[in-house]
Amino acid sequence: MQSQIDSGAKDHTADRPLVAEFRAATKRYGAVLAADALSFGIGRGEFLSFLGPSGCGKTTALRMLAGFDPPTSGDVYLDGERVTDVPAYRRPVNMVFQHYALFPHMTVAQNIGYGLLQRRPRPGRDEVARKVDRALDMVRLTGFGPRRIWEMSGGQQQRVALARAIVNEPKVLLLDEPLAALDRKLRREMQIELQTLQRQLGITFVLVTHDQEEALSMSDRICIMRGGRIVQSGSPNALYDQPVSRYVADFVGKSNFIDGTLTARTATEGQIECASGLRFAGRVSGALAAGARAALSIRPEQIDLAHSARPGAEPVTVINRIFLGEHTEYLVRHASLGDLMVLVARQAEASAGRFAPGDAGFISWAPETGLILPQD
Amino acid sequence: MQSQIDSGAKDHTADRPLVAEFRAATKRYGAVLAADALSFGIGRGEFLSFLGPSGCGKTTALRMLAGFDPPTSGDVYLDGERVTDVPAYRRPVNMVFQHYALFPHMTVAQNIGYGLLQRRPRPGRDEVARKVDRALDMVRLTGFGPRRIWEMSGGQQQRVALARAIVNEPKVLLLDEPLAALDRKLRREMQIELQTLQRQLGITFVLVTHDQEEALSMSDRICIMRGGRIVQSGSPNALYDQPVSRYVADFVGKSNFIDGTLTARTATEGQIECASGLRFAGRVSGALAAGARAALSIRPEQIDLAHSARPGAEPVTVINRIFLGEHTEYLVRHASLGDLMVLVARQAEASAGRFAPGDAGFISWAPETGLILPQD
Amino acid sequence: MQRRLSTWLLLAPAGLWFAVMLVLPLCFVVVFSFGERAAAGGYVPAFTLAQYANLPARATAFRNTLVLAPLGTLLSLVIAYPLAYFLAMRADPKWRTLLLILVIVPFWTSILIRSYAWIFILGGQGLPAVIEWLGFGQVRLINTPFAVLTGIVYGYLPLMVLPVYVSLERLDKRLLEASADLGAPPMRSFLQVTLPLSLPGVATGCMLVFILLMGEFLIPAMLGGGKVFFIGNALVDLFLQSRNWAFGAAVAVTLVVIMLVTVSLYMWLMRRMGGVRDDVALM
Amino acid sequence: MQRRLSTWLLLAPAGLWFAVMLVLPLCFVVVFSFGERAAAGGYVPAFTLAQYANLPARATAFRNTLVLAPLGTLLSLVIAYPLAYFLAMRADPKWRTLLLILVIVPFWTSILIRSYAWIFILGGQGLPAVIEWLGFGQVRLINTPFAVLTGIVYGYLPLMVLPVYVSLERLDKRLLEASADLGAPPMRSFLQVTLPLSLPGVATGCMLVFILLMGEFLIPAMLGGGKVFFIGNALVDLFLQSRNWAFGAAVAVTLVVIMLVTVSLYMWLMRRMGGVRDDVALM
Repeated sequence: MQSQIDSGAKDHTADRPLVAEFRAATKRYGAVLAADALSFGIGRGEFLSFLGPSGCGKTTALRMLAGFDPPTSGDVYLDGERVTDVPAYRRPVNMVFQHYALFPHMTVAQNIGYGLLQRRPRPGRDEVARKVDRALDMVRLTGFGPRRIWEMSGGQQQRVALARAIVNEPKVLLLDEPLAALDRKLRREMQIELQTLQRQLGITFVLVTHDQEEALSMSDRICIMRGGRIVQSGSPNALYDQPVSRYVADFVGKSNFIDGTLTARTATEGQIECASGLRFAGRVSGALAAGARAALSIRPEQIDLAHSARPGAEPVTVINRIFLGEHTEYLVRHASLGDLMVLVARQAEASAGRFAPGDAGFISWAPETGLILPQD
Repeated sequence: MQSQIDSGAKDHTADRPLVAEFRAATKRYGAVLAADALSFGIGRGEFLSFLGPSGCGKTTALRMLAGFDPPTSGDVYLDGERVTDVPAYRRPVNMVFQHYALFPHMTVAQNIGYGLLQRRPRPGRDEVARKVDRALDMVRLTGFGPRRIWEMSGGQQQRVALARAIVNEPKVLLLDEPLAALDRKLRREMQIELQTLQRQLGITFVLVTHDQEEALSMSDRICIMRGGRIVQSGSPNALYDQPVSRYVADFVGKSNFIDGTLTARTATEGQIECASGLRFAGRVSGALAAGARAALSIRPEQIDLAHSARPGAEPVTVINRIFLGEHTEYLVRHASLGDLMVLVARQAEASAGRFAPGDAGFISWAPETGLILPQD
Repeated sequence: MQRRLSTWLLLAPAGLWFAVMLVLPLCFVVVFSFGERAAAGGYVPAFTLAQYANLPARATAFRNTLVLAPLGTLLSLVIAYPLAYFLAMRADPKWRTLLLILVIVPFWTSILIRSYAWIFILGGQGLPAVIEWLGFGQVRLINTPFAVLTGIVYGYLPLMVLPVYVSLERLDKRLLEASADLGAPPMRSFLQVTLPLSLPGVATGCMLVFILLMGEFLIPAMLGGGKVFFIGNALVDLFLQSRNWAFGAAVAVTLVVIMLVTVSLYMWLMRRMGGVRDDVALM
Repeated sequence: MQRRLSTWLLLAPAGLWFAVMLVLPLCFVVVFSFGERAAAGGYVPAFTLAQYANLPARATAFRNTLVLAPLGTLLSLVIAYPLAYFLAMRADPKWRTLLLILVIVPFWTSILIRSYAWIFILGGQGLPAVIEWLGFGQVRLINTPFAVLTGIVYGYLPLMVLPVYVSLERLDKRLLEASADLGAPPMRSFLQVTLPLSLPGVATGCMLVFILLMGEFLIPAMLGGGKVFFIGNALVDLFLQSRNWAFGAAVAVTLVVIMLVTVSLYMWLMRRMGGVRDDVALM
């Protein structure tokens, strides 16, 4: 299953020297296999994300890198050195914790300076103060040093946690769902800030998240995980356009799936037949053989919803309409295909006219936008 | 400021008999004016939302309707009857609380049956059980009656709270940020469910939220609030397309704003001049006079980002690129206009080619998509 | 390695403590309870159930304790609940802390001093004198079960108020709004929501007061005179005065068993009420 | 209207309680402290400061209390902290509840029974006999400050363990991971994170034990013989035996004042440490 489909020179790990590497790293908690012989490298200066639902092993991978949980077998390398048994406090990596884990009994400046003061020989007061101030500037919290942690808002605490990690100039910065506790608007702002910061500092960022938008929007490369293994890794564009399985297509972006059997295929094209007898063409790649169970994936924005029938269009009933500003989301019901989601851009809806729940309509899509994927 | 711009027959309150009405309802908490002489009606069967930031008075309005906080002056009417001094337990309205406020010492069925058992004469056991079961069916929790509250997930608790309210067949159902505690995916599902349920039951829904997507996606009509007053009310489409002020445009959907002075105007068109001397044309409506401070609002999806210069296009530098699947969000910087957000649809980006941070580009938009609004 | 050592250094005092503090004294007492009284007082090793057979000799003390301890607990609860309710739900938050301090401070001053005031109030020259002067005839209050109950309620009220207050204060006030919203008037909201949700606090308070009352000896000694004896008084007598250690140990073992049964019952109840963590329930 | 009435019904017992329970006894004691001793014992009304002038007569009791109470508190803390730490941070969660019960249960059995074991252990036939047999010469343990301290630590340890345990158990364990992640080895993480964050629990435990020790009289009476007197013993003597009520009241008032000062200091400290709510701090 472990395959890499990358597109665009920037996304190739091979271009960068490795800053961290897993070699057959396995982690068991009792009977649970949290990481299943993970082997992959992280390039210097890369923004890498582990994406998957809870329990997929993404947090375990991060914790093995941080040094909190040593692997049951296999090894972890940092900067070419084997660190499998090196405890967390001796590793040159830092973490931004999910709920920040800021020290409540210290000021903002004391929190940020904490890591610097653990170094031996201990750096001078002035040096610490200077570095703390620079870190505060960097996260746009200039002058907030003497504040207490509980006086800071959620977004500000997030930035303190970030400053506390980057002030140590770690080889790798680990981010454990860093934006989960923020509300939508702040989250979007922090996404831009994190991306900008990463480019400025040139530090390797490793992000763990279950939120696909977060992963898509910030990463150079995403590893989709499942059951302790990496199912697919590649650039956001590559994952979105060329998922290797239904699981990946479902996790990266929204998609409609039509289940059936692959009846015929060439190198790049194939045809799927549903239980109801309907047949649809689509692109197909990989080792999927004719006769195999498969699913046709069509992104909601690829479907065209029209008032009048056209050749090849399927009749549907509109169930629900959600106005979202720049586009409108329709839920439509097909007699045999079930419920499908259709995204209509604002201009398109303005010209074609809108639908109300209960209206009849016809959906169609270009065959090359459909993707036939293995069921898994 | 209180103006109503409505579009579409369905959105007009005048079409429906009123089920609730505020008449100059004012609420003070000490020196704070939480509701400032609110006067408006709620139509029977309507899905109405109060939208605004925290402290805008939206929750106060809901609590005056529920009977928790009587207005300091003015009146509240329910179904034509004056209920200003009627305590909450005698009003035929029910509320879905922000964090559900389910009774932890009761089962799911006991929670749902609670309201029925408060009626005098007390209904029979069988009748209560039958109604509870029907409510459970309605929120798709059939068979969950004997469960304890803490055994239910967040989304399930949300539906129990909903069932507990609708089982009483209230005249008005009040929803206080009902989806705030759910994660993104569940929230979207519940939005569709709530909308569908409201259509099925025909009950009037009044929703309070600070989340514009929630309000836009579910409501027939939205009241934008600020400082205890209603700034604008209308259908989601109307608010999105014809905001009366910069405040509304900023709150409903994302928008870019260019500040300046209105230099000339006709009935529907005008021109704004920035501090830097740049001039832009745009639609203008309302009482804005030439010479007044104004802001030009352009939605991110209306801006075209191109690699080569065109007449009227402005040169910008790309600061950040966020891939979001069906579209890509660019942050671009203009020498005098500052940072602007541009939303490029997937197909458009595929044909025009993408930009990387640091690239130069040119932005332009159709003059009729720009909206000149009062600063406020 | 370093980790192992520190774990052992931490384990050592814990293990020692458990052995010395709990197991050893209990073993002593259990062993003693099977022994015999020395002629000059004290203890002679033996293995006999005679001391347990002799328990009925102290039946009055057991009866007094087993009647007055639950009764005192109940009375404390009846008086403490409205007070805790007022503090948690009605009192101005500005004054709440002060009022709470006023409830607790007396508990921190010696029980001796506090009980003494009651000897005076309930004694011949106190309340009975007032009652006689009012023409209601002669009454005796001091050295009666009534006096002991008064002292008990007075002494243990803060211990009852606190857990009830905490459970009421933690009660999510929106539940009461939800109850009103669903049509329940204030009194029914109290009975259906507030009261059931404060039961863990009530149980903890009752448990605390009851357990401590079972070992009480000072209040019966001061306010009950020689008339109202508790098991605690029997123990003082047997260990310190008559020096019948073996019989005293048998009484002590019986008391400990009664308490353990009560605690187990309480833990089981709290667990059934659900959601309450053991360590919280214990406090 | 209905609301008003119920508020008053709730206020009434609260107000009455405050008056009867707190103000009245305190007034009695304060008034008594300005009076004189009757010839046959008891109290004669007067207004004199003679009783306060006479306080130095009980200087030994004050000195013992003011030295041994803080010392006993400190010793309890030193022994309780590692135990609480072990329970909260190292003990298997499966066993934690059981271990916690084992810590608390002895506290629920009569202090009398428990102290008595120590009379035996520290008495001539106990530990000193063993020490002599081992050839370390004769030592006397019973009726010394050492014996009193032993009894104090033994009796009050659970009260110290619980608040420290609670503060350690509530400590966000991810803070320790954050500390390690930032380069602090375990010992430094303990000193820089665990210890400061457990201080509120330490303060509460110390406060609780100290306040109760100030009023203690049973342990000094049993393990200190006639040699190590506390203020509590002086009060027993003055009220119950010598019946010098006026002088007893003066001693009591002094004790209450010392306690109030300590409590105020503690409240002020907790407030400065910040974030701890008053009612929690009080418990």
